[in-house]
Amino acid sequence: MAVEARPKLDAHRLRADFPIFEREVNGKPLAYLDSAASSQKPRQVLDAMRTFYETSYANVHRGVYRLAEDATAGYEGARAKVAAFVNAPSEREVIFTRSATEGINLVAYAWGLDNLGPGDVVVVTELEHHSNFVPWQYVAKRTGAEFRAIPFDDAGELVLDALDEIASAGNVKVVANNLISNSLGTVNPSERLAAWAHEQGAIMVVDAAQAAPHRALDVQALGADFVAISSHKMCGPSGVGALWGRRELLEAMSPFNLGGEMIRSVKLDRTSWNELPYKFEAGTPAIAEAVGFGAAVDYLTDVGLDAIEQHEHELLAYALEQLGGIEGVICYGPPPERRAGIVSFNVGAIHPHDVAQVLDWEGIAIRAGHHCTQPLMTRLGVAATSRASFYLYTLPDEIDRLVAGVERVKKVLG
Amino acid sequence: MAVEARPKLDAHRLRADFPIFEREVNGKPLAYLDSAASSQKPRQVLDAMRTFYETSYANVHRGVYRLAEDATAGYEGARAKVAAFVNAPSEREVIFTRSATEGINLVAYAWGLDNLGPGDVVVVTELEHHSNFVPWQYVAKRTGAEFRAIPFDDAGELVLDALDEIASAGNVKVVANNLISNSLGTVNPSERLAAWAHEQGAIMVVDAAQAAPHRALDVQALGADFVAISSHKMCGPSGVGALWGRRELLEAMSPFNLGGEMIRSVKLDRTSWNELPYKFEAGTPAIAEAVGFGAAVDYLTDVGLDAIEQHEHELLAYALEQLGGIEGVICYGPPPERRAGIVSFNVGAIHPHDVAQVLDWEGIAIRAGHHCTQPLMTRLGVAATSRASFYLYTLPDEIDRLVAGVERVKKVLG
Amino acid sequence: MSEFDQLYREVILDHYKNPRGHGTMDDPDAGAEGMNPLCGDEVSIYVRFAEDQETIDEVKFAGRGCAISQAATSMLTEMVQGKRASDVAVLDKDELLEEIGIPLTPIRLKCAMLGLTTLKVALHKAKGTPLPQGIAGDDDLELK
Amino acid sequence: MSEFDQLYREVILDHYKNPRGHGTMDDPDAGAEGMNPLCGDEVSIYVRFAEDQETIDEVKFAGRGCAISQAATSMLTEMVQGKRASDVAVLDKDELLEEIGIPLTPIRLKCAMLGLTTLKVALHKAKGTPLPQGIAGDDDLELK
Ligand SMILES: Cc1ncc(COP(=O)(O)O)c(C=O)c1O
Ligand SMILES: Cc1ncc(COP(=O)(O)O)c(C=O)c1O
Repeated sequence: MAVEARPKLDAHRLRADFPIFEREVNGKPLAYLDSAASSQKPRQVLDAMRTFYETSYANVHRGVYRLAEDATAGYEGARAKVAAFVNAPSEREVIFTRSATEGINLVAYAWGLDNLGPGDVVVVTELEHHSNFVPWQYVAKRTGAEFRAIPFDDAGELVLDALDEIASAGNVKVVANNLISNSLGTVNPSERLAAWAHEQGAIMVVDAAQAAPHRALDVQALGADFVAISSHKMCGPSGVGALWGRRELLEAMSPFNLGGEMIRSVKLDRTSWNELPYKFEAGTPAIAEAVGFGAAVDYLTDVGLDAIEQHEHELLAYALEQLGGIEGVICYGPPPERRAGIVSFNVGAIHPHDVAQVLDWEGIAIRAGHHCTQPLMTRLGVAATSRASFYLYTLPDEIDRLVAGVERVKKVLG
Repeated sequence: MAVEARPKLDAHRLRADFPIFEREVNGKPLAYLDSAASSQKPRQVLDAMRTFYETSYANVHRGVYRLAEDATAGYEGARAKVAAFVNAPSEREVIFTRSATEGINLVAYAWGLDNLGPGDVVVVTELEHHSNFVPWQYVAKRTGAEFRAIPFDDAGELVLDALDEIASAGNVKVVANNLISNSLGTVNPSERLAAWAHEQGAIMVVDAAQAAPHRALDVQALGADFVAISSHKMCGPSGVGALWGRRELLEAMSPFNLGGEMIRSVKLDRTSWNELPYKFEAGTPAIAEAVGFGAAVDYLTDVGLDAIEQHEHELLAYALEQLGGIEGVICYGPPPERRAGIVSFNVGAIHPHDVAQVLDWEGIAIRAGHHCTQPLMTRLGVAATSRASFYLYTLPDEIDRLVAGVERVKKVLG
Repeated sequence: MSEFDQLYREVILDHYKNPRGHGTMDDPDAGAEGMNPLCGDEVSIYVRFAEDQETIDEVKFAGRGCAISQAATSMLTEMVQGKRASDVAVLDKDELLEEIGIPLTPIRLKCAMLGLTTLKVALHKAKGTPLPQGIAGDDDLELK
Repeated sequence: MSEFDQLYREVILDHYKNPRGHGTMDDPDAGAEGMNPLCGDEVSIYVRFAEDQETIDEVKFAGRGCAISQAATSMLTEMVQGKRASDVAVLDKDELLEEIGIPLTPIRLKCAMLGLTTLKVALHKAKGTPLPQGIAGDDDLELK
């Protein structure tokens, strides 16, 4: 009996879906190695939005007329798709946001302001993106709670031994962690942290912005209380993201933004909130963007999340091997087995800006900077790194070009 | 010497820019009379976004590579367009938000939480949209400030005599008002309220969501401190809006959402904010949507705001005359001279849902409900109204169809 | 009759114009107020149980609404009379929809369901049973 | 030399590899720290005035940065030496750009301007004059 092989992803074929790759940069084909910052968009997603605007656009939820019904069906259909994509128990628990950042802020404000105070401890990690770090730092400051960060080791992996000491600092009320680090690619033990958080009586907030695009995500298996994701990193449009939250928590929470749509009744002296998820969607939402997000989720599901993960894993292993072989290049982060398709590196003492600049001459787009993870950079002892990141449209050939580009960087600036 | 006639707007010609009008509803041409809820989008805007996604998409601000420079130029170029559109003194004072609603929430949270307390008075009006009502009610409640509403008279116009009594209730700290009422079309004396607010030492927050699409807006002439607008109501995409604020206030305020982009430096124990406007734009913004917003502003400027205002004024006067002539129809709101292109009405005791439903059979899209203005409805003594609203693509013929439709409503349900 | 006029077919208009069970009730055994946040319509429901404190003896409703919501609530009052409270509290909405017998879009569905949802809230409150998911109840957060 | 290599032309690389004015200063008459929020680069600027407390006698800088920012700051230290503090505090950025002499995209412009902006903050702080618009200064809100 033959074992069925995991269906492989054909990146060459998928690239044809992405109009951006018809563009050249400096006379060279575009090698887009910055998908961790944002992904490119397939025609399928762009078409879905365009068609929606051209045939079904109206404001949602309140209109009785046909066009409004169509628009509402498009918007709510997208919610159902996103809910299924993350395996949410109910669509009502999926809130459309602008971004993963806004999803986390929603929790920090609406849950945090009412539930934190002196004696409480808010726990993040040293490898969080600023978006899952600063909101907690801020709300801790506003409420008088302690703010603590779980450290990571030289391989870029969290040191869970630190948990006991942190728990001794007070009542742990929130634990916030990104499932995958956008700087190092580390796949974090968020599931274990969720279990620990619950032992402490804390809520667990998972930033899955960097995970959702690249591997199957199951919010129930994760055991988290809130999970934030972002459309623009997963082949969808900018301007929309989603927050999943446990129903009991969402129902007990104050709202975040206030305004139209999120109310049930408004009087001069008394206002009550709408049911979930509308309670958290004040004002006109990102309607067409949600529809595009739904189309992106369809696209990723069609390609297959497991195939995407496998493809990126191969690229990552190859990139680590190739870049690691260049003299003077140092790569940060864990071994390929516990890592997503992201490589942060430095080329000797050459500043990442200069690395990225020279690579751009070759049509290679990588990111240079702190990647919105300054505490992580501080811990690494650098101001910035160069970062190459991969997606379903990335080709091994582009890694070869990256390697050749780094050699040129050394020639120009070494 | 001939006086030059105001250039008239050719709605028939402009309609050709809007693909949605190729659609039929129930076998009838679409008469879209719900632009106050959201406007339709011209090809020019849809094309601008599509081209951006296909040739210039990347995350903004931090990338050194060419594509990121292009994306940043597109995004910041849109900011410059919006700034010029509202006559902001500086682009740095223009913050991209999701919507007008979010812009107001930004002020309510970031300014309100730090600057309001017991003894202070927050003043709104009874004809505000929930989006400029509930955030203030909420922040007043959180901070212990008084919450007061300026009443309006039977013509739907604010009663400014009430100001003295309101001022006697404490220290007036915020005055919030929509420049144009989305329910009644009332053009409010926001300029006078701004002057009064400043006499009291209060800030003036103007919700211009319903004004910006329909007439020239000058935030400096208005004398306000904050002005919120929304792209989706002005031919632009959903998912993006803008808040203009005075530099000194914005600089002195706490941030709202926290995360990437809005920081200057993040350390475990100390975080500082980025310069304006980035301090208020946490996370990945609505990039392509901002570009589309910029294209919408170009489109409106090309058509001419004065021509739009004039066109809608003619439609309004005609609609009031025609609807007012139907037995049993009651129209709410001020006379045409002090009013934008919005008509709220009721047909005897027939529920607006039923009115809108029957009109939909005729391909006519109007809104039925409380229009996110429940306090206003309470004052009118109704739960809901039917509302027809006009835009640059509205034809007089559509008003004739509306009138014939209302006659049919009476036949079916009278 | 066009496919549209179906929506307002004779029986709907009859219930709309002559609603059964319209009115209020003093000292009801169960009661609740409901609101459709989309249009601001409000409905109050009053229930009287039979002596067994379980059989629904009478349902009355007051409030304003569109033809669909008024007719649906009117039909509902007839439909549940003599039924057991615990059955009605979990009544499948399709049963009411069948009675109404016209195709409804999701938004008009909210109109049609306002009475039923409010009745369920009233019964759950009276019996002390938890509200099923998707019913906001009337005990949301209040500002003051 | 390709159009790209221009960016790293000889004089830039020379200033980058052998920065003038690199180092720190004890008891400077003016000083400030600057940061480029886009990449986390930091620079510290130190200024010594001549006896008239107005003429810039010496400028030193420390910190990390890319070739463009290091070279630009190095050039700046030479450029402003002997100039009046009040003139440098309002120096048009184009003067420095001319000195640098290479085309810069908006993002690299931020790199090139980091030293100048920080120097201006130092001078304004020393003289007690308000920061011009568009300079965030180093006195933003702090959490703790
Ligand atoms: C007067 C007024 N204010 C605020 C809003 C809310 O704006 P947005 O749709 O951008 O949330 C609207 C429209 O919905 C409005 O008409
Ligand atoms: C791990 C992680 N968290 C949060 C964010 C922020 O998400 P968004 O871009 O949706 O604001 C990002 C990306 O920028 C990220 O990589």
